[in-house]
Amino acid sequence: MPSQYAFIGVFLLVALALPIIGLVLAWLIRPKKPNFAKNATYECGMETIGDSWVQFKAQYYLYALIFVVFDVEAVFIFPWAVAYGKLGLYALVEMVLFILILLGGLLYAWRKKALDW
Amino acid sequence: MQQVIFIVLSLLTLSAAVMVVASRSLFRSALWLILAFAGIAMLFILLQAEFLAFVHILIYIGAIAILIIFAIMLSRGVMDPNEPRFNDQWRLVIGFGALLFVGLVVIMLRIPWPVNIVAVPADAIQLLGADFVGTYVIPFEVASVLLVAALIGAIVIAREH
Amino acid sequence: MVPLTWYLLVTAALFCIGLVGALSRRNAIAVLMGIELMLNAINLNLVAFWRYAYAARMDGQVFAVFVITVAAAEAAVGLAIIIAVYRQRRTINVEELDLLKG
Amino acid sequence: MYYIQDLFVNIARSWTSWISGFLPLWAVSGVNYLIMAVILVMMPVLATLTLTWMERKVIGRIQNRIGPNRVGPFGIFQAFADAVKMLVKEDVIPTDADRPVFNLAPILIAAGAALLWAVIPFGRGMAAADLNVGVLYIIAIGSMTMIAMLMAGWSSNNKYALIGAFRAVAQLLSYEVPMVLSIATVALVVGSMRMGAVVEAQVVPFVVVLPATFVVYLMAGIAETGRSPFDLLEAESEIVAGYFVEYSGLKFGWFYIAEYGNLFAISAIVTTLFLGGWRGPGVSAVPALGPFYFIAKIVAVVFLMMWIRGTWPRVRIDQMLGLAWKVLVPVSLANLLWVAFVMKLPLPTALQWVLFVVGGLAVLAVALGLLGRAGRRHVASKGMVQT
Repeated sequence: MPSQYAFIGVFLLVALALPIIGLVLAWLIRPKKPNFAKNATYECGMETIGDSWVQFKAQYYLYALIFVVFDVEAVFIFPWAVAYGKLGLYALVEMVLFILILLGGLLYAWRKKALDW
Repeated sequence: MQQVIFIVLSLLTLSAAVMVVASRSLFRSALWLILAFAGIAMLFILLQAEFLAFVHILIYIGAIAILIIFAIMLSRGVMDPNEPRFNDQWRLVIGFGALLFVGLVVIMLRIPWPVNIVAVPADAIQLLGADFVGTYVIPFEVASVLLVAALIGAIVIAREH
Repeated sequence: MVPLTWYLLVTAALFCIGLVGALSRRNAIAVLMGIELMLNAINLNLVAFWRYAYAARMDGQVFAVFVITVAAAEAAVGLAIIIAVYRQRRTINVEELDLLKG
Repeated sequence: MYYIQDLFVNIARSWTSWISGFLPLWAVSGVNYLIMAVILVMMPVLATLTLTWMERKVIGRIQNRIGPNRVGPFGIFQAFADAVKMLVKEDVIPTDADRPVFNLAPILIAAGAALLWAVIPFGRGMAAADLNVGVLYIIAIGSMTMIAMLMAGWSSNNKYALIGAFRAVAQLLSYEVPMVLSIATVALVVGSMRMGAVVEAQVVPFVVVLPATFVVYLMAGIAETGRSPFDLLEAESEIVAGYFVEYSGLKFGWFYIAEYGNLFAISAIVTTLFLGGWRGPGVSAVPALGPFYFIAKIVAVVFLMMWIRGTWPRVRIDQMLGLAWKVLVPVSLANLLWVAFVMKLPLPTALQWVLFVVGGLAVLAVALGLLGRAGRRHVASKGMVQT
């Protein structure tokens, strides 16, 4: 196991290095002629009004929220799935209960229109 | 070799953590926080807890950090970046933190920790899964109830009326 | 292998940094980030003790997973409260949130 | 003859024994890791060079055009011409951008596309690092991509980029849940999260055994790569081009490479999880055939995705998010529980697998039926004429 992660470490460094090398290379050969209009924010060809901050819908947050809950659920499902073959019937019953409780949460979100855009 | 990797990773984690606290921009703080999470995940791998390392990345970077960034975006523009980011008692707090650290280190070095290094079982993930539905089945089901309670509570609180 | 005390040193430092962040920042989200750092320190501590003393059983990792679960629930509800407060009061500065003072 | 049969593994063996003649052990593995890393890190670039050409040709044929035909025979050097263009373009950074974050985002997104390849087995024993938690590794790398998108959107200081990043992440989040659940179903049947073990377990490809899981994963995979019909994040007519509007030159190039790299990687993952990876006729006698089968299957999956792109119109954002949460999540949960239930029945494995198929098809049929009913009701309530 440690040797596999040693490779992952090397790979991570190489994977970060390649784009950097590419960018440095491009930086060496490309033209550099900035001017004000070119560097302006790319919107509708007009002067940008205000900061780029816009009011976001809280809906985005609700999706992230439901996602967090299901992501944590997945963390419990994976080791259960790997061990399942060696476990008795109780493993099935307990996981069914676990998922049904969570489905209750999903149903609640559905009814409260938290899943609608 | 392991020592060198450990020192590099822990320095990375700790300096990222300092930047989380010190950074002026809240978004930058969140990015440093992600780096700190990544450093801790790599320390988990050094501790041979590979499942936990990826769970850590999955939950902390993939879910909690994104939640934090969404919340930062949703409440943007309220904090003037030129306003002080610390409250009035920050000097006191740093002193307290340093004191706590010294205290912890003193206690830590005094106690003879029972060290018993054995190999991690090869089927660690299977054992973990068996533990969830075996010994720890009550916390396992309670975790599900907790998650649903958090979901319902957060939807009620955050929903636009 | 790295001695156990090294890990304990790092977690103690991480915990204290998180504590300073949680107590000294004015923005509620930054306070929450400090708390997340503290939870991370605790988790690292748990796993370090698991590896150095009880590696034959998985209890340490089981507890770490539960800590992560609780942290996720805490972050979700905490940030929801922050968003709701922001909508009501247009601020998330913890010093200005003094509703209970009346 | 034996050497040819397992050519790639044997080349690696000969190479290792040759360099261990004059290098210490740690340097041998260091050099080998470096070589593997460099080969794998080129995968997204290679994918971009070949798949852009393939995509233009395929989409061109679907739309009754010829596609690129000027640069080289059949236009195969079109992608190289594009690459040169990317490299020499001027780099424009908007005035108020957060420069360090702005520059870091393309690097991270390109690295994420490459890192996926670490756990993918090209043949028997030909994964660079066949981790015990292989499938979790893939999901974890995906979260790195989301962070990079948010970084790009935020640092550009542009409304469209920010909205694009938010949309992209909302989409990825929503489709990650069914994706993770369908991967969990595969892990449940295999009893391991190792990619190598998943391939070994596929006596019958899982596309046949777990049809519902495959359909869910394919849809989630298309959504994760942000391709049509789920290409809302760069819907040109709505938000210009998504989170990377402000990028130009090679920085844009890295986003582009990451897009095609992810397409290729997702196809490779589909192949590994559902199409039997490197398995194929005669592969147990001649393992060197494995990588060829593997690549051929990947190209078939890529072609399927291009076909879908060429045929289907773009969905609306509410439809897309609704599909993930209201259809795919319940379908994959139901399927997961059915598989778990069948595995506890006292039946021989072959019969269990037949029951998986029956259950999967039933779940799909029920989902389609409910979806059709909801659609008809929607049409009726809007007073639209049904044709």
